[in-house]
Amino acid sequence: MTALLEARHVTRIFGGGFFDRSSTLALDEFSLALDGDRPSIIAVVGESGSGKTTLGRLLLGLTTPTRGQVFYNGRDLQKMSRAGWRAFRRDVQVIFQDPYGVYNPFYRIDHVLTTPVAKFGLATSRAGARTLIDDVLRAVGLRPEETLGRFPHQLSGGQRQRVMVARALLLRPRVIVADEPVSMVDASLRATILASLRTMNRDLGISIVYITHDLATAYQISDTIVVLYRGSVAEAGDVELVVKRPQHPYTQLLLSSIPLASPERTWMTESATAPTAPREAIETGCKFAGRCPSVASACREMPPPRFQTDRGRAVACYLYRGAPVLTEGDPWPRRSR
Amino acid sequence: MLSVRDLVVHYDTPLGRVKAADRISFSLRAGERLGFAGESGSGKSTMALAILRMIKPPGRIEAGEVRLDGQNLMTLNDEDMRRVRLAGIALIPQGSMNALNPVMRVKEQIIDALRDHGVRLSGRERDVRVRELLQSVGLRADVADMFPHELSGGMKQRACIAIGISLRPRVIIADEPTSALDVVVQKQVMETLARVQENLGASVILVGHDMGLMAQFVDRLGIMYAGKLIEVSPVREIFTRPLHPYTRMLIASLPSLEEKGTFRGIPGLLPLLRDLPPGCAFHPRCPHTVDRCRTEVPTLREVRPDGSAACHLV
Amino acid sequence: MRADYLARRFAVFVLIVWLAATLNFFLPRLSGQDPVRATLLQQAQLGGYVQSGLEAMVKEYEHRFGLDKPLWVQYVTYLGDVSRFNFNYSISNYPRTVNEIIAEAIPWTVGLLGTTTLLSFAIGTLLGALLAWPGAPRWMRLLMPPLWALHAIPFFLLGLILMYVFAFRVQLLPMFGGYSAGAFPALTLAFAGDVLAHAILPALSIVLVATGGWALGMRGMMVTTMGEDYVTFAEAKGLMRLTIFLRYCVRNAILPQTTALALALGNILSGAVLVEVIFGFPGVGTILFHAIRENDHFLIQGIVFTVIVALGVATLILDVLYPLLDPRISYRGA
Amino acid sequence: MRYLRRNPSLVVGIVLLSALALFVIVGHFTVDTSKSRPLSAPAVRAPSAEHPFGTDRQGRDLFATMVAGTPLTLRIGFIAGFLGVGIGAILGFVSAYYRGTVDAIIRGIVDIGLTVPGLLVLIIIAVSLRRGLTVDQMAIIVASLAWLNPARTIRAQVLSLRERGYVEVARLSGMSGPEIIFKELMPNVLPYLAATLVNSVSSAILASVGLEVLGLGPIDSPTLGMTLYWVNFNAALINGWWWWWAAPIVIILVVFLGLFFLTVGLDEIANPRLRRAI
Repeated sequence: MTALLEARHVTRIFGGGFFDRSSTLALDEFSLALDGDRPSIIAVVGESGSGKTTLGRLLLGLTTPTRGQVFYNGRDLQKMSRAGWRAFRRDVQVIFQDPYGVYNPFYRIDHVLTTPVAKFGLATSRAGARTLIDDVLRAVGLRPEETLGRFPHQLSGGQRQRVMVARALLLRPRVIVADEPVSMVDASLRATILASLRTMNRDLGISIVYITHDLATAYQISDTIVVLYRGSVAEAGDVELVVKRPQHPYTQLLLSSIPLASPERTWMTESATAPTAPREAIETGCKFAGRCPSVASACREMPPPRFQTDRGRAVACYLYRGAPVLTEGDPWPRRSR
Repeated sequence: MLSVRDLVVHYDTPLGRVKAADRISFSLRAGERLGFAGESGSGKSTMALAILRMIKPPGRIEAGEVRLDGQNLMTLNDEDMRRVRLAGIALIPQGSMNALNPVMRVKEQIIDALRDHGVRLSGRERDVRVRELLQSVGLRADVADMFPHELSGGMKQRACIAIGISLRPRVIIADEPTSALDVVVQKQVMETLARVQENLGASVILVGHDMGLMAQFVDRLGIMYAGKLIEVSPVREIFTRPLHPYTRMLIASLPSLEEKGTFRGIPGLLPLLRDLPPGCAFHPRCPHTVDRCRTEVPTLREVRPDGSAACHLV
Repeated sequence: MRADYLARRFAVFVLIVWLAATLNFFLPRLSGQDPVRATLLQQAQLGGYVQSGLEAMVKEYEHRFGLDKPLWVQYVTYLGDVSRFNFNYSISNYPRTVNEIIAEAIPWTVGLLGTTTLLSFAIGTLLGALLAWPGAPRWMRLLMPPLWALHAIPFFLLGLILMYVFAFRVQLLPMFGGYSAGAFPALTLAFAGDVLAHAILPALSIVLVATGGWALGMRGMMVTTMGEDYVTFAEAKGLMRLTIFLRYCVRNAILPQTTALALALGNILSGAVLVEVIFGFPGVGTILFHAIRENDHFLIQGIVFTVIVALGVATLILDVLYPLLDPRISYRGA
Repeated sequence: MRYLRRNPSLVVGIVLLSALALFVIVGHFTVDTSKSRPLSAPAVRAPSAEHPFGTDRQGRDLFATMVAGTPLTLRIGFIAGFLGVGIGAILGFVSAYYRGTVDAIIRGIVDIGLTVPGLLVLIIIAVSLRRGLTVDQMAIIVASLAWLNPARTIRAQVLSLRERGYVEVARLSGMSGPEIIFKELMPNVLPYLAATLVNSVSSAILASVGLEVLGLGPIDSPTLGMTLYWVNFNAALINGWWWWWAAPIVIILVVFLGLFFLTVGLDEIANPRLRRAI
């Protein structure tokens, strides 16, 4: 069964050109598979510089991998024909982070909706197009008469982001890559946008790759979660397992650092972990070794393989040496059957 | 320590007059951590800048009093106000801003603050002072000779904290100090701020939108909406028994790590500050609106010991 | 990282020099026939005032270039000559070589151009900074409109107007030349005074126009810099107005201003050539003017090459100095 | 129209240039431009009713010369300016949008080209092509270097726009490269394009007048630059024939001031620092 959208051993290095010797390893041997017939929401969580945005752009075909391939329905993006790309564009859509940058100030916001309709011939007539657009706007909780015909600077950040969700919905894609869709939106509107993502997945069977630094929203809407650290996967699996009983020291550090909006005061008591060492060059072995409280000698020599510690979870950490090792071919995260 | 009475700040823009802060009043006790939470456009940053009298045209401080240890800062001339800044009230800038001068070393940016406040130190004493300040915020001594672009986000913020406490201020205003910082670095920066506050015995005003951060850091919390202060209570009570409907819905809209599917958004849109709805600004989105809410602007009044709210139904 | 940055800037400089030489060699050949032969024939027909040395000159050039050799051989020999700064003989004043003539003119141009550019840059930048600073005196505002208008017109135009008003009408300053006709160039105070008097008008016509440009540029940069976060934080630190103005605003706004200086050198020089011609100032410009009139190819090529190389050196110096102003540059490369 | 009141420099620019246009048009009706050729009027006459701008040593009626010469100089400016911006914009767009080696090459040429003083290179070209230049040839020569600056400014502008989100949204909405350039980038670049165009026309005129003053222009045509050349050639200043150079100077002043204020006005439209929306 070929995956709908799959990244296999993808590595992406930026810089390193003739003049600029400093090269940054954005993504290191990363694999991920989206199962077409069981659409789910996969959250990719990581700090800034963890490579999560690069992954999103690779899945969208906006950047090409330095090594490894990205497959759509089993076909390598690099080798796809023009027609292949049109189908890919239609099936894999995006929601960007910055609601202020995605609108061309010269046009009214309708431009963002009418262009895909025209380019992909989604409607036969002008009236057909109009009803299509009205429906998707209502689906994201916006009243068409209040939204269409206005310029971007006349709408609030929350409204603009919802129009972007509507745009993605318009094309009836099979996958939506949402790169930090709500991080620039106010708390009160965040829930509505995430809820519409949830309904799109449940009712329309659209798989969603939810890229974020916010573990709380990831926990709320995703089924499986991948925790990225400096380009490599630290831990991945069912969101309940990973959030409720984190195993990788980095995931534990992330979860313990989140200030909870609750009366109990647990956050300030624990002592600060080792101060972050300045970003040394990527040494051999596990990338987290520099900051890991339970670092061992093995960690410094070889990067840890992926240990399958639960039915629906795997961890790249020597603490779980006993568990069976995931073989080469297995893309993360295998869903619990 | 610090009391603010009926502070009003307006911005005159080509699209009309914007009431960014409208009759804000509160008092800050010695050593207390007071938080102000609010979404974008709620006027929280404007209020913080107004306390330091740093509102630039087209903004203007219309009215209001800010008393530090009894002295009204609004009546001071520019020179005296300049001396109060950093010595009396220090500002920690937003995490996302590049608040450090890109072409000056960290050491020089600490020293020029000391010098302009009349602190005369010999070369050696100065270096000792800089090293102490950096160590007190968890930075290595060699950071002194580094330029801002050589520091990580977290280190830059800690350098700003070092500058902030260099004259042992009585009040520290932190305006979204950890915005755009990763959650792990955010925790270290906030712990530094807490430790430094305890050593100085200063009080802290924390302005921000991250309710979780407020819950874990501040003692008392004020909620702001559309330029007005609509609730002030001890932080534990805000999360257990919120008074104002907006506070209740805001807390309900926060994604929790405990159980799934419990969070839902607040319907409607944030009001535009230049044409606010009549009466209570929240009434178009409030589920319990009554006629009075549409006509009469509710005033902030004490509803329970140490807890006040601006709502007719409370 | 520093070495890498310097190496790249030097490579650019060498490229400029090579480009200048190539332009000089190929452009004249664009018109099909060899310019040297064409000029010599013209010279002969005209019975130019250099009657005697004509035959010797033809033999010398024939031998020098070996006109039958293929183009690239000529090109290589030409490059060889150029690298040794040898531009052989000037046609219009045969016994003297091009290098001699240029060497005489260079101090004048460097003197005029160097002083006026630095002067206008300093005054303009200072003025621009003060104009943007609210604390600056009120009357400064009145300076803006005239500076704006002056900046629009070319140097030589202002030169003509100044010459008419001060030299012709008021006869306050000498109108023409680098020094009085009778005076003999010597290192005496009197002669220096004479030179200065002659240089005032050309210098003024450059400075008045250029200063406006720098002031406008600096004011724009200051306005943007004053909106930066680090200036707001500097205010919150309770720094004195002067400290904020100098160490935070001007110190940062000066960076793009110096880059603009490096880019503007070319235009300033083009303008200055015309000013020299108008005032007959004995700099490189006037010599170029006469060389054009006399159709003296080698002198023209010599001057153009030297000027481009001189500008290349100036730009290189500015590029080398820039990292001292902006620490970020040397850190991560240009 | 209301907008113009808020943008004074644009108004000043337009007023100056339209005054100039008026002068040329009215001139064409009131004077026989053939009198701009030498020996068509008594030499060296001060301005009088018959010769409003006086005459020069070669017997040209200066009023006719100005009326005939101004459009020629403007013609050179516009041809070179438009050519320069045309080529420059294309190169700017291509190198900024498609990046890669193309960008590196174009950027290299532009950076080096700008450090070289344009006038000198033009001199070399002009000297080599000395056989009877026409006005249009002059324009081509000036245009050969006029594209450098527009290429740099347009490239910088497109580079900053290219990173904006809406370019990627457009690509993901199925738009092709050229379509994105015309539909998404072009509208936002137009104000800059206009300002750069006026600027390059102005520098083209400066370059052409400069060449003509040095005697490298079309010898027999009555352009403003050539008039200045003869002024200098005949040392009109010393001989006190003030009217000979007053006319060209005033007109050139009006041309440059007009174009300058037009550029500033267009700049204002391109990045309205003033328009602040809360």
